[in-house]
Amino acid sequence: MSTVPAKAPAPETHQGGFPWSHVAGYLLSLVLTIGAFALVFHAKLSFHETLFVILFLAVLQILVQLLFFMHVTERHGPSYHMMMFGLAMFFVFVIVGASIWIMSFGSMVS
Amino acid sequence: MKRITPKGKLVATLAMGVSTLLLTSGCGQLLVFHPAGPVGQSELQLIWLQIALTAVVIIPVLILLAIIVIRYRDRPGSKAVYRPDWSENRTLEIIWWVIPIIIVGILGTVTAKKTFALTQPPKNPSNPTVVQPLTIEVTSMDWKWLFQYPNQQIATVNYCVIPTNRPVQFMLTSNGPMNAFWVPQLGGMEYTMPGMIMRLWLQADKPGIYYGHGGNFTGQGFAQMQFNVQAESEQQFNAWVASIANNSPQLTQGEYDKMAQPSILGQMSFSSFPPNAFENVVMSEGGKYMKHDQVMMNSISSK
Amino acid sequence: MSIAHSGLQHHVDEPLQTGVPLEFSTEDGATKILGFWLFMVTDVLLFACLFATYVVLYKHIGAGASAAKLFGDDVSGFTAETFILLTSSFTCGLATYEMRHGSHSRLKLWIVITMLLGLSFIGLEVYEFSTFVSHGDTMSTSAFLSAFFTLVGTHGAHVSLGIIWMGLILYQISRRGVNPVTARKLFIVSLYWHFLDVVWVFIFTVVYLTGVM
Amino acid sequence: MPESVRNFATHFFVTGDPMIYGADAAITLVSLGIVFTLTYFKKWKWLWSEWLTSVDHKKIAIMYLISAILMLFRGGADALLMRTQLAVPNNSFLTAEHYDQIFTTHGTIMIIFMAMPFIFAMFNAVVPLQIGARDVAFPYLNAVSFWLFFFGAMLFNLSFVIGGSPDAGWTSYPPLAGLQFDPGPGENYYLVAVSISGIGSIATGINFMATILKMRAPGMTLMKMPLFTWSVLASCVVILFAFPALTVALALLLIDRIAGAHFFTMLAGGNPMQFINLFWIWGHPEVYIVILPAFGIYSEVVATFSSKKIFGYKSMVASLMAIAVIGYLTWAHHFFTMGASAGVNVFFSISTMCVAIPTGVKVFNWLLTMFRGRIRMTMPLLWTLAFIPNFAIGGATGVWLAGAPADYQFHNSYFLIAHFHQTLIGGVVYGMLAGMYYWWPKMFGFKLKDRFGHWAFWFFNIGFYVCFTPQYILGLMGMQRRMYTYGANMGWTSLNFVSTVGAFLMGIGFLFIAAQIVHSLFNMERDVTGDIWNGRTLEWSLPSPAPHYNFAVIPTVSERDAWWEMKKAGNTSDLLPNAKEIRPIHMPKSSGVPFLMGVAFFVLGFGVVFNWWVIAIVGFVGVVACLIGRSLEEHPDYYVPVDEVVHTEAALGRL
Repeated sequence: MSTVPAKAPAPETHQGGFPWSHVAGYLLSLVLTIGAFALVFHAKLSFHETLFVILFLAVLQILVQLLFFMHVTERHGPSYHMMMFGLAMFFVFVIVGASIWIMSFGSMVS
Repeated sequence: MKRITPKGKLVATLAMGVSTLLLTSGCGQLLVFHPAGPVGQSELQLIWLQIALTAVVIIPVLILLAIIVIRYRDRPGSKAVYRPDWSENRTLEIIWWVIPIIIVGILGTVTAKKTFALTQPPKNPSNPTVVQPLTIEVTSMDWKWLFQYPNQQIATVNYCVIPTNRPVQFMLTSNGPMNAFWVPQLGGMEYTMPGMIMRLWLQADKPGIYYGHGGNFTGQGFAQMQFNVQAESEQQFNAWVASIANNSPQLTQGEYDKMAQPSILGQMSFSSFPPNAFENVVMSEGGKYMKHDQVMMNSISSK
Repeated sequence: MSIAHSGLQHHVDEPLQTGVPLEFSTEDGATKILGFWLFMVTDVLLFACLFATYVVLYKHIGAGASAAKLFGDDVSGFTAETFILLTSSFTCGLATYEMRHGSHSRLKLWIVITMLLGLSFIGLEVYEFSTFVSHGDTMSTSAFLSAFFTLVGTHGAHVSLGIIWMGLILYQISRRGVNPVTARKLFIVSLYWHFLDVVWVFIFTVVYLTGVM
Repeated sequence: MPESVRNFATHFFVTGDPMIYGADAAITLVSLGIVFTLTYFKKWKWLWSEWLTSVDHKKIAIMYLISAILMLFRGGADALLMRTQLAVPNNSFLTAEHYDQIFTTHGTIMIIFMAMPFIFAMFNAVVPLQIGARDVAFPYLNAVSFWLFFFGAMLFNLSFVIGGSPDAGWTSYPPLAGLQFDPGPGENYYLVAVSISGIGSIATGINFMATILKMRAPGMTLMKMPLFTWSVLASCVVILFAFPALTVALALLLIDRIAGAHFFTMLAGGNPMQFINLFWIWGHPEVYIVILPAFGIYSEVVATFSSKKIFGYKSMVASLMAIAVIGYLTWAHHFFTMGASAGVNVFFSISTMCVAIPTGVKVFNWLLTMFRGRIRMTMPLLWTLAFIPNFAIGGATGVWLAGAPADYQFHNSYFLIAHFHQTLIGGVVYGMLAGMYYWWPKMFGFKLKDRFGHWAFWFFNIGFYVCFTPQYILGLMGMQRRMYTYGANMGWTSLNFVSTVGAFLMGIGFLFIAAQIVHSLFNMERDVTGDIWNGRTLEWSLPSPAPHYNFAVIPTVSERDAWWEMKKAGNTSDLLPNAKEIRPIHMPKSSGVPFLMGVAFFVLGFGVVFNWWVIAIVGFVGVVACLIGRSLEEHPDYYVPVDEVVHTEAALGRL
């Protein structure tokens, strides 16, 4: 049994204090969200450009949640959960991407 | 029938089976290995290549298995070498990582070429003159096949006639559950799907009657979804078209709707079909949203 | 000894690991947290399939409203939902923070606030759905609406479950205090909550924003 | 009123077919028999406290195994009925309707309710013992998984006598499986039952992945894990990523059917092809989910009975993981003929062929493991040896099918049928049988006698080739799958008849396996060594069967093939517990909740099948109550006192 100690992000005994990283995460998520809204309602990019950028902002939001709220870097032994989550992201990309590709039925028969 | 017990049925079946075996002689033909046109021919070439390349691996495996099992079997006084800790050999491992990679590489390349080629009308080296392809619209229904000839304005059920040496463009759709259109001697299958037009290029090089059947299960009448593709010379084909156009009844909208209901029918011919019957099926409901490529839509609307 | 409640252990006398958050202090707690991450992986894939279906079908509007029409008329609803859920993710994070830093009364307060925010999110969503339905845009109107209601509804069902679950944990923390078991439970439900926030970010991006674009 | 009652009853109960009445009678008799026996021998309490409430992975394994064998029987009986119908042309043994139901239940049962529980039986029986753990990571969840599977299977089988079986094929493609063409409750049974057991499968995947990652004995690094455990890990990876797609596909079709949505209908913009896409996102990886553990079993068996280290361990591990990931990227090869672009077909053709590379490597490594070994011809090895030619041929035909243009000719024909039976029977069933023979002594404490085993092996194996070789040829002759009959003029008669004979030979083989189990049960010779095969891995260091806590003291591992190395070094006594080292052992308590939760899911599912919402809500409330009850449980575990451990170990002669 692996007993590598978990990385402790915060000292256990510390009382009170201010949750700086949580506040930072919250502010970041607000900024990213407002950014996406602003892009859609006020910017003059094309449909695909906008789509690309707001999807990118959404991916950043994942990182914000993972890093600031979900303590993804905390681990107890090897970080299997990060590997599996990474693989999951890859398969999400495959499922959505390939479904669009397949279901577009560009049969190209001439 | 209802009185017979399952056991009785079983005995009767077995008895019937044995007697039928004795009475019937010979085997069916390996249709896939006897293609009658360039498409089936091209697919068969790939199959032969696959057989050859996989045999390169399979046969040594089987021989090795036999030799190893016989030689290293544990029997008293066996003189065969015993090396319980021998478990690594880089050279050997590299060899059998690399051989399959090479085989897959070759097969993958050929597959890719053929897959793209099959989306084009068959090219016939023996008949290089450009021939106008024939278009046939095929609708699978519960449980029959409707063939419409948009340029000839005739329709048939459960059989169709095509001219030899001329590429035929089958445009496939379904008015009911999805099926698949398969004429093994002419070439591989393609699904017929509601709301979609699928296109399949086939061509017959010699006259004959070719067996066709639905390829995807559609319910209780599925086993009866057989049809024939009859290949004839150009003149005979034209004569046939003329005779159908002159002698056969019309297919009215009412009869079409009746036909779309589940039933099993024999072969039928019609001198007309309801205008836009095929297009209406394709574009009804879900079909509106599917991507139908422009060439195809033009060919439909240009009639 | 609190470890007595912590599920399957290899060694009874295994000491609580110090220098790590309470929820990680037993092997069992750490294993359950990993197990929950694995569950979230399957949930990610589940939502991926729903998203794939939505993307394939979202233009298939039949006789019903299009996405632009449906969401474009009133953007305040989903905008409010988005900010409420983002905020609840933050307050839920604060609950974990307080759990780790010792103020249990504030921990409970943040959980209650998170639940209230969750409830208001659900309330808005129910209102939104009922508005659509009252205009005749139901699940059986078109493939697009089927996909929309299923995708967003599945998320809503997750959030509702999360609220009930959080209530259960709150009850347990009130009764038993914070120990390795309740700490682990709170940590897991907070993971779940943040995860739902992530899913929502994609829903408002792919469904709502793309719809009104 | 009586008229309406009769009307209801004839629709509710399946009527009109003598075979169904026979089944009704048989089910009633068997149930009465079971109730009578349990009452007569006063075994109800034993059944409840020892089995139904057990969270012990070893008992769950046995329950999975029994279920799998029963379902193999049911699915096999379906197969024989089909083959009987097809033995001669224009046969009227079965009607089209009945035939359609039978091939649908055959496929569903074999994949979902036979192969899955069989691999889970092996997971449960072996993995914790092999990695030196006291149980799985989440024993309670493990019991929940089992009961979800079990009641899912019950619900599915119930369709045979109540309401009617599903009849749209195990792939259940809409629009055929939609309300428009299939209004009966049969299809709902399929959707609900498979979903319920699918939830159980996801939970098992999570459970074993956490077990393997977190609960290995000290010193057992990943690269020292036995290959079976590796294969389970690979299989769990695929379960985690694939099963959610099935859940979604089935749920959406169910929503179409019961809530009038339009995902896959032809109306209002629905797209049936998206179901096919989603279904195979699960469906193809599913094949790897069941075959990977079989690969693991072959690796264990080959090494043990060659008395030799597995050849190329690292390659074996790499190929397992490669298959798990590449296998996920191949699903579209199930619908090359659906009109996706040529680019899609080429991509999925090549990715499919790529799976053959790591698979081929594994075959060579198994051969080389036997090379320079001492091969003992035991039952597990016999099935393994029979697997190799089977899989070589099945793999080759798989490569043929992978080439899109060739697939246009093979697709949906009997060639395809022969191919996937060759891999699923020759790969999975042979593997599970090998595993069953191999670990039977560990699970039950006695060995299966060879007496009927060899008969079983030869009947099954010869029957296999007699049955399926003709089907390859029939496919090339143009015979389609799922045809309930064919004409005498097709020239398919003799081959079909031969195929039917082969199917019955396999049936006889199965009966011999049953006879072998019964015979061994009544002529039991207890295994007192615990290491009956001269094994290599940690499970063989324990008594057979292992005490409920598995290891009195958790072993420390320093080598691959830990037990073999210890035997070689002569320090096996290190693994025997020392009375002073024994501590109270922390174990989960038995619980009736998983069973009740299964019952609640069954009630919920039954209500949904018939759209009887009151019943469904009752079931749903039951499920929620079980979940809440578990969450509030304060002491789900207990300690086995030192005295009891010492006593048990002493009785086993290990102190």
